[in-house]
Amino acid sequence: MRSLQLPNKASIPLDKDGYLRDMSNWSPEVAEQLAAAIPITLTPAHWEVLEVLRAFYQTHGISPATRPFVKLVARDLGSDKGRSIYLMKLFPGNPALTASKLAGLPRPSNCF
Amino acid sequence: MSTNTAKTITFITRSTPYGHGQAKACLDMVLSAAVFEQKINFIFMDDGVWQLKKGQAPSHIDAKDLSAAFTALPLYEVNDLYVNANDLQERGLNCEELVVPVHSVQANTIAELIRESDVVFTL
Amino acid sequence: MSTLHTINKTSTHSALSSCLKVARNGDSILLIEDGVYASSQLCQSPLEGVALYALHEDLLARGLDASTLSGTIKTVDYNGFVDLVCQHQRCVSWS
Amino acid sequence: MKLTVLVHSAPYSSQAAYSAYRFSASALAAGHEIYRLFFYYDGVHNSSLLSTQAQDEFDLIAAWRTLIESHQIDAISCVSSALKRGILDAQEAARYEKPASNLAEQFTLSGLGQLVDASIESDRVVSFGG
Repeated sequence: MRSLQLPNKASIPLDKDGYLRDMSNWSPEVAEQLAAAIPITLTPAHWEVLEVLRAFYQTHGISPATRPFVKLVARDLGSDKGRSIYLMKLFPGNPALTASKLAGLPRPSNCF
Repeated sequence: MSTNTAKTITFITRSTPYGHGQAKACLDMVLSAAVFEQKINFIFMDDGVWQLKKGQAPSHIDAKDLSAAFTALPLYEVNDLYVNANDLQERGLNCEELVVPVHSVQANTIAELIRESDVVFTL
Repeated sequence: MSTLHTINKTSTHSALSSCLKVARNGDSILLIEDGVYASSQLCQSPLEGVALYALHEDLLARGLDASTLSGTIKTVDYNGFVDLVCQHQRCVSWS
Repeated sequence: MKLTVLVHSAPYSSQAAYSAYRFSASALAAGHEIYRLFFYYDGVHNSSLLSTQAQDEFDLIAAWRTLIESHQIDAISCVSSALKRGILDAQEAARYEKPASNLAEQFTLSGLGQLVDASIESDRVVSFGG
């Protein structure tokens, strides 16, 4: 089984795609370690997006797919940040997939 | 896959939120269709109107809150939710008791929506 | 722009009553599976401009005699079901 | 015509999956194309290799498999419905570290997007279930 080793020796189980198997294992430290594996160094610009995502999941129970993710960031952080190019720079690959992984959320379905 | 011409896809959901899995299955279909940028109508009929009732706390039965997802639909550009007014009334519900603003409509309007649809799913 | 409605439940379910609320002139209703049990009720209150059909195989399976159905309900076999789907712009299944 | 058939009931629990099979077979015999068969919700049970019938009962799953194979139909079982109901292909079994896989080889696991795509690409969508 894949897992994430934290500096304090704790081992967090991951699925084959690198998502947390148990969402309750998430902590900012876990996010940092997941990011380091990509590799991404989390900055305040990353964190504000991850916080928006976590709040959205908390309220609605959904990991947003790409287009709703961009719209969500635009709604909560402003239209200069709610753009694919901006989010792609922060979260390379598919931003909705990468960001939901770092935020400790389930994999969004129907994400291309 | 092609998205060059948007089709109108109508979803009619007629079952309760937690007693059966159909309500969740229908919502998942709606969210998927929305990702394809199609024109979507989401219609609640019969016992399906119970899905919209405020105050659901399904954590008591270890279920996810279906109604919480409805409030996220505008982000998916699903803005047209319809309920059959009679079905709401028969169950002693009114629009103020619903988690999201909906169009409360007569059967005639639903008939029109069906006629304007390319595809209709009922679940 | 007509619609084919299929119904697969007896008349005690809301499938039939809900379908009847939204079926309009030019539409067709096809009774399949347990829906064929509703064929006798529908004879009594045909909707204006809505054609009624029942699936032959499902009638026979349930001991319902197609020859006793009123003239308002036609029977079709599975080939007829396929033709009905093609003749209408869309299909709504009520269950 | 290009048809898509959606099946959302399990075989044997109701007649719906059987009806879907008879409809599909008739449509093909009449010269229509089945763009996609999509098995959703409880319908994914139609794709289980392990389903076993008594000798004197109609083997719906075997019938589906023959139909799909002889007409080279794109048959998809919804992956999220399937995983929940214990229908896995070898790849998903490995991903989730499960001891076996049971998806019949005539079927493919994929997402709901395939149903939406089929809705866009087909002339008609016919649903069976409940």
